[in-house]
Amino acid sequence: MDMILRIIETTGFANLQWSNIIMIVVGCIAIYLAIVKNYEPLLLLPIGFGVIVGNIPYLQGLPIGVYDTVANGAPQNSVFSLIYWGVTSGIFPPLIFLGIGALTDFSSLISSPKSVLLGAAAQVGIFVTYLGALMLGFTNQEAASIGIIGGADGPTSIFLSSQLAPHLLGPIAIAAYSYMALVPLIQPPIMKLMTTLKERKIRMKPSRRVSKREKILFPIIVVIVAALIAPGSLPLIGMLMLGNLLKESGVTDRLAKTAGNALLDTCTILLSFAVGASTQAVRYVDGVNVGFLTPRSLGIFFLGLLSFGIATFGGLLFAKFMNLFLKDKINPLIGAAGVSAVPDSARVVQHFARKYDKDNHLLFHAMAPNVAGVIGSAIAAGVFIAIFR
Amino acid sequence: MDMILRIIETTGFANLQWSNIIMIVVGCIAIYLAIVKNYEPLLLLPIGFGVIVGNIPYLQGLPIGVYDTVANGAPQNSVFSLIYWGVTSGIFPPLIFLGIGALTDFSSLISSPKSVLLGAAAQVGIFVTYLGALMLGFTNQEAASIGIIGGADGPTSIFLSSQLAPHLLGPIAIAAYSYMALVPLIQPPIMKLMTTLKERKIRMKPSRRVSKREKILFPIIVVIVAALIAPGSLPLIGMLMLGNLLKESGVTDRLAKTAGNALLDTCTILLSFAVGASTQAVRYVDGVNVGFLTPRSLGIFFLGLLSFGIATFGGLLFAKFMNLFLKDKINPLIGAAGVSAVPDSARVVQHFARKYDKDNHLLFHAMAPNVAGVIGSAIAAGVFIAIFR
Amino acid sequence: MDMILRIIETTGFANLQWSNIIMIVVGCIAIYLAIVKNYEPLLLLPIGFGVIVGNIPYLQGLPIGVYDTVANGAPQNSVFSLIYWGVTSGIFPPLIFLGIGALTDFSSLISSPKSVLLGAAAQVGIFVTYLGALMLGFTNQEAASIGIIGGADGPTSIFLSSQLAPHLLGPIAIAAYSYMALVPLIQPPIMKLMTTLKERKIRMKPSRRVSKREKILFPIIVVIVAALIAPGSLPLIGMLMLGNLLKESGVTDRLAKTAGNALLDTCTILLSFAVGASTQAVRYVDGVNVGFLTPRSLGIFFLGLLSFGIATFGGLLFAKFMNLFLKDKINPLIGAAGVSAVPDSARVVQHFARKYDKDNHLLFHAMAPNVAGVIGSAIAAGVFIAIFR
Amino acid sequence: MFENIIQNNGFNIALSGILVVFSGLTLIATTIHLFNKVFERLHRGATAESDTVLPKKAAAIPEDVLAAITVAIEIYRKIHFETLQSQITFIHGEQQSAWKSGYKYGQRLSTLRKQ
Amino acid sequence: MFENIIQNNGFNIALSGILVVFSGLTLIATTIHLFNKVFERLHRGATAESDTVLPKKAAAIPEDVLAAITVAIEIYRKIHFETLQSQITFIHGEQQSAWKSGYKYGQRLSTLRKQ
Amino acid sequence: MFENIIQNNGFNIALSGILVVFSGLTLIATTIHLFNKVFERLHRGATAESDTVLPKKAAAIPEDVLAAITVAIEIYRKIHFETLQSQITFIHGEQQSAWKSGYKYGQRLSTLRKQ
Ligand code: NA
Ligand code: NA
Ligand code: NA
Repeated sequence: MDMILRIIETTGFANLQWSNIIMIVVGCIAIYLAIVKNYEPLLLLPIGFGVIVGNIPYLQGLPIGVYDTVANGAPQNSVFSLIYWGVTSGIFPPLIFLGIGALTDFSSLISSPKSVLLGAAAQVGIFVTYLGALMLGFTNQEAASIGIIGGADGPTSIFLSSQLAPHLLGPIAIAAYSYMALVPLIQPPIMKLMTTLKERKIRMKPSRRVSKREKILFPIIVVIVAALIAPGSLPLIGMLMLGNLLKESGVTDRLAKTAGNALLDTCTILLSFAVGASTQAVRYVDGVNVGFLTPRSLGIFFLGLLSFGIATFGGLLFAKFMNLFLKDKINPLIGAAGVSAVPDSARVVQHFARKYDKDNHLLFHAMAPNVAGVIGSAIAAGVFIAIFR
Repeated sequence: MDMILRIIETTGFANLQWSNIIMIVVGCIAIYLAIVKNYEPLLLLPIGFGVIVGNIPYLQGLPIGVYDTVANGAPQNSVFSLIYWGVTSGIFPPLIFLGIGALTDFSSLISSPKSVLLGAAAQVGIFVTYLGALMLGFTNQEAASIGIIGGADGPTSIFLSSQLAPHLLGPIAIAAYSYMALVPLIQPPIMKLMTTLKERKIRMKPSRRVSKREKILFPIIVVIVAALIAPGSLPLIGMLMLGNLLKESGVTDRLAKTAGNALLDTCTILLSFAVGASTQAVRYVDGVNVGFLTPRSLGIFFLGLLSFGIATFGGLLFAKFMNLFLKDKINPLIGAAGVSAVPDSARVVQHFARKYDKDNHLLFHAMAPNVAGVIGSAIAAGVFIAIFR
Repeated sequence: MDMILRIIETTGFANLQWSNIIMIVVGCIAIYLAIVKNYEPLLLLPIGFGVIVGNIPYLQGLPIGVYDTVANGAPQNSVFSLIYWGVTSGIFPPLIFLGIGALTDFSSLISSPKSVLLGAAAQVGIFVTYLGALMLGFTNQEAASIGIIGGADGPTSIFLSSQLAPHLLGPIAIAAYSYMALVPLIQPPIMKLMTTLKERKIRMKPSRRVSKREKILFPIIVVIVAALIAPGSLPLIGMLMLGNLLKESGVTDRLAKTAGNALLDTCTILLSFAVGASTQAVRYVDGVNVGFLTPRSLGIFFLGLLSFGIATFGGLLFAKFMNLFLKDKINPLIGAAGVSAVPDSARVVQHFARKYDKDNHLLFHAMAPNVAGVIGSAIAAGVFIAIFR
Repeated sequence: MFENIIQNNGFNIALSGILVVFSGLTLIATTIHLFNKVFERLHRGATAESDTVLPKKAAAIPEDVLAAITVAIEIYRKIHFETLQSQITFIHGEQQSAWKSGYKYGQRLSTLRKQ
Repeated sequence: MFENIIQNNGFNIALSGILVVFSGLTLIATTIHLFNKVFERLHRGATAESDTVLPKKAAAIPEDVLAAITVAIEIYRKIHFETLQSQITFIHGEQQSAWKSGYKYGQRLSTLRKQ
Repeated sequence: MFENIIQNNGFNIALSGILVVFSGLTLIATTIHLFNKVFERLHRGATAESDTVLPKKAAAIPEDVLAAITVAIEIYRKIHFETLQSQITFIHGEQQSAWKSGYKYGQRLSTLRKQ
């Protein structure tokens, strides 16, 4: 009888709290959005499942959760903590960038280099939010990690947090991926607000064809320039461009294939799951609750949304500004794609423009600021790393 | 001349012992069974090869074997010890479960939930053997790790041993995998003994079709319930169900594909090889022989076989017991599939039943207790972890 | 203004040195050779890119480069240092051998066992160069690691250096891979010098067919014999033969497929990139420049070329020597393939022979000493490990 | 003989272990059963419509054409996606795996049969 | 309200950060642009020849045969290589991805059109 | 000049190293050779039967039909399994790789030829 009581004590039922139940419901909602609404399912589904797993309570002392490491006093590093190490050490994001590089075609950017500026303008959101986070009392390191959410790039956000503010990694990662998934809901209202009907109907002429040589030179040029300007961006940009070179060289197809499939998928599953599992609702360290369900997380979510909005806003505004000087006007909508969130925000632009002129295909044009946005936010992350480390 | 002698001293010939030769022959037999008899070749082949590699003697001090780590006094962590770390840290088994989940169809279980009880009944073998091991003088932790062999699940056995009795990992893993490979030899006699001719001929009516929604809800329900009941099972059940959700969701096919192929295969090769290589015939720690060729291993093999037998017995008996209450009788043979050993024991049931009625196809029905057995032994492992850590 | 200056200080421009620019140009040349000349692109391309990344300067203190580990005083292990750990720990080379084994067909060797001696003769280059390196003042460990370059086997060279002379890993790896890529330039002149016109035209009769059983027994025999003779070769030979057994057994196709694709490619990308990134032009440790652009590296490159030349020379000479005793003369050109560099040097032989008799196909015959050379240099590495550890 | 067991509280542990395993799996079975019931009830209305629509559509396609389409789709799938190498294969009246073209085909046929 | 910003030198950092991002990306754009210009100039002579050779070769093959060949090559590619599952798909007048057979085919056609 | 060599016992080490490599590889060669001999002797009886059976079976199938079957099998294999991307390709009278359909086909033909 005594034994049965002891076993019941070890079950999760005995330790279940309301906050855990709330988080489990949140996890289920993420899975629902992934499957039914098809919002970034490759990320939201494992994250949602991770949230459920991470919020099942267990007796203190069992090495199960992502925070149960020998360093934290557990008798053994738990399996989930070993997976989570791939996140906190910062190694998963660059490997994911390697795979993304092996899948991305930068032709659009090469054929219209001026679109790069739109990718730069959207990063204004990062720095404005950094200021906002400082105002709310976050430290420099924390503020930078929160601001980067506006870069709309999950791996970049996670990488920066892992380097500057590992204790905020959970909410920042969740916020970044959530807003990326919600791009089709967040961006259109801002696009409507910022553009006139006439602007939305601007057609752009087809880009020139890009030669194989340019595609091969591109990753080499980008890595040298970006890393000289912001060496802190080297892990991300270096891997992104290595992957792209493997793809474009034409002589390393099998490496590009593995980088863009098995390696990318493995890192995606493990990173997303571990990030999800790191969102324990309540977690005490030295008597202080540093869990996920705290006002701090709410602040981060609010600032993240702000960051996203300002980034979209900045891209649109700068596109209109560029049109003052350009002979061949660009459609300002493609400025919204500067946030990155590849390729979702480019698709949103395409979809939005076709509502007003169904033969106006902006997808290819929007891809240029879109991929420039990836490079831009990696550089922004590099700047923060250089200053705050 | 002196140098030549010194080099000859370093060769394996100079250090070869009879016990090593015996183990090398054992390894060759495992490879033979894998290739010629096709007994679980994906596991037995790399294990057998590992046994050969692990029993080639070398001069003390060279960092080569799986036990040559800095912690054990070697000048450097050997390559094989790094691979073996994936076993002792417990990370390979959950990753293998992730892949198995991405390949397993739980339809049969969803369509006849009552079969779950057969998967539970077969786990009685685990606990009876735990008692038997205690009787033979093993400690609680050791007895639990030995008992789990009856769970007929390699990764679960390895995971539990790595958490509770790492020093017995080698023989327990070998015993678990050997008996899984020998399921077609071990189970039929017990099935013959326990069933009447009439029972063997019972036909079961086709199961109902399972909807996609049920398949998606299943992994979420299982992980929540199983983990609340036995939080220690979370690493195994969590990963198994994540893999299954990736498969069934329909929106993450590429992740399921990688989890079920590249990741599963990589972990399988490395785990099986390392487990094999950990079976050094003779190995002294503080003057005590803790090698594989000791009476202790014989005891483990004996208890493992017992555990397997009782598990099969328990499943069959409980099926007959259930028939006392059921209107639509089940074929008691499917109870034997409750041990897990997916899908071999289900195949054995199918094959055995067709000997008596060649149109009686039980495979689909036997899969239900079969996969329930996987969940059941993971829960049993979770219980042991909760009590004995 | 002050802030801008501080940021400019952190950029690479402020820290760029001539030596870095030279190395970046070297990296670009490697990429050029890989893409345009198709010299071992799977290795040279990621190495070249790594050289570029490794030579972009950054402010001291940022954890970016492969040498920035906590052990070296960095605040955090950099991502690149974590990847480089796979090289220095010696784990990537055996995993690469696992994949190579799963792709290699040893039929040619099995059907003409005497060719094995040519694979042995070519290893003379290793030991002669070892003596040469001693003469130039290198230590025993360093000399052995340099000599192994003549084994013409990247993973073996890296593995041996990681065990004996980790501080020379960069130049040794680069030299080994460079000369392997340059096999089509290095070997033909020596082949011309050492053979008569009549010898080059010798045709060899087709080899006998090899049974499946022999192919399955081969890896088991090789691992036992090689490891007994030189236990230090176990990590390399063991993995090579495990991969081959997975391929030839016919029952583990899916494991062989993963070992030879996803796993091999992943390790190849990460190893090549990390080796490239380890070639920082200038690097001070305790006030001493241990960078890549030092006379020491020149010495290693010179000795490596010597080693390669003697190895080719040795193989050719021994083939001529064997012809003194053989009834069915072998074409001495296949001796040059004994250096390994699979399958490039076998192809060079084929190509060279066809210049003199365009119907003389030596490729299959040259594969025998070629794969024997791999085993031979792994044994040589094993000998060095046994003596010098 | 039973000393070590008693000393280690073995019988209690074994019994409670069996209990937890049984109750865990029973709970899973019950939850699944309940969900099944709930969805069945929810769906009864929805399927009523489709019952009248789908069969006609399916009936309009001759069975041999259906078979040809199925084969074409299967080859297309095999070429364009890699198939998951399924470790578990079910031999069952109507295949259920979404990875086999038999899935959709079977469903339509079964609708026909049930008429 | 702005205390924490001023104390942390926030405005300076934000401004210089934006500056670095803009100058970095501008530098990349400029470098690419320059390279493009250089190669265009270098190639003007080289392409002059091919302009006279390639079209004839292409013109000699009827468009429907070309289409058939393209399909054959595409199926060959799909079977013999695994396709990279591209996350990014471009809908564009003439496809540019080297992973699609439209590439070579499109190039030839475009040469025809430009005549 | 040779000081460092002598001091480090270099000549001895080099010589014994060469010796070990040669003896190791020779031992491998010898073992393989012996195994070959043993199996040849064991198989002489077994192959005698199949020599009389297999050729007839093969002869019954016209060569062009054989070729067609081979191609069909090859395409089937390519579609249903991924091929191992072989780094090493042999150009040899009769291909030996089990991954090529030429294997079985070649074997049958060779039996024919040897008659
Ligand atoms: Na961005
Ligand atoms: Na079980
Ligand atoms: Na060699």
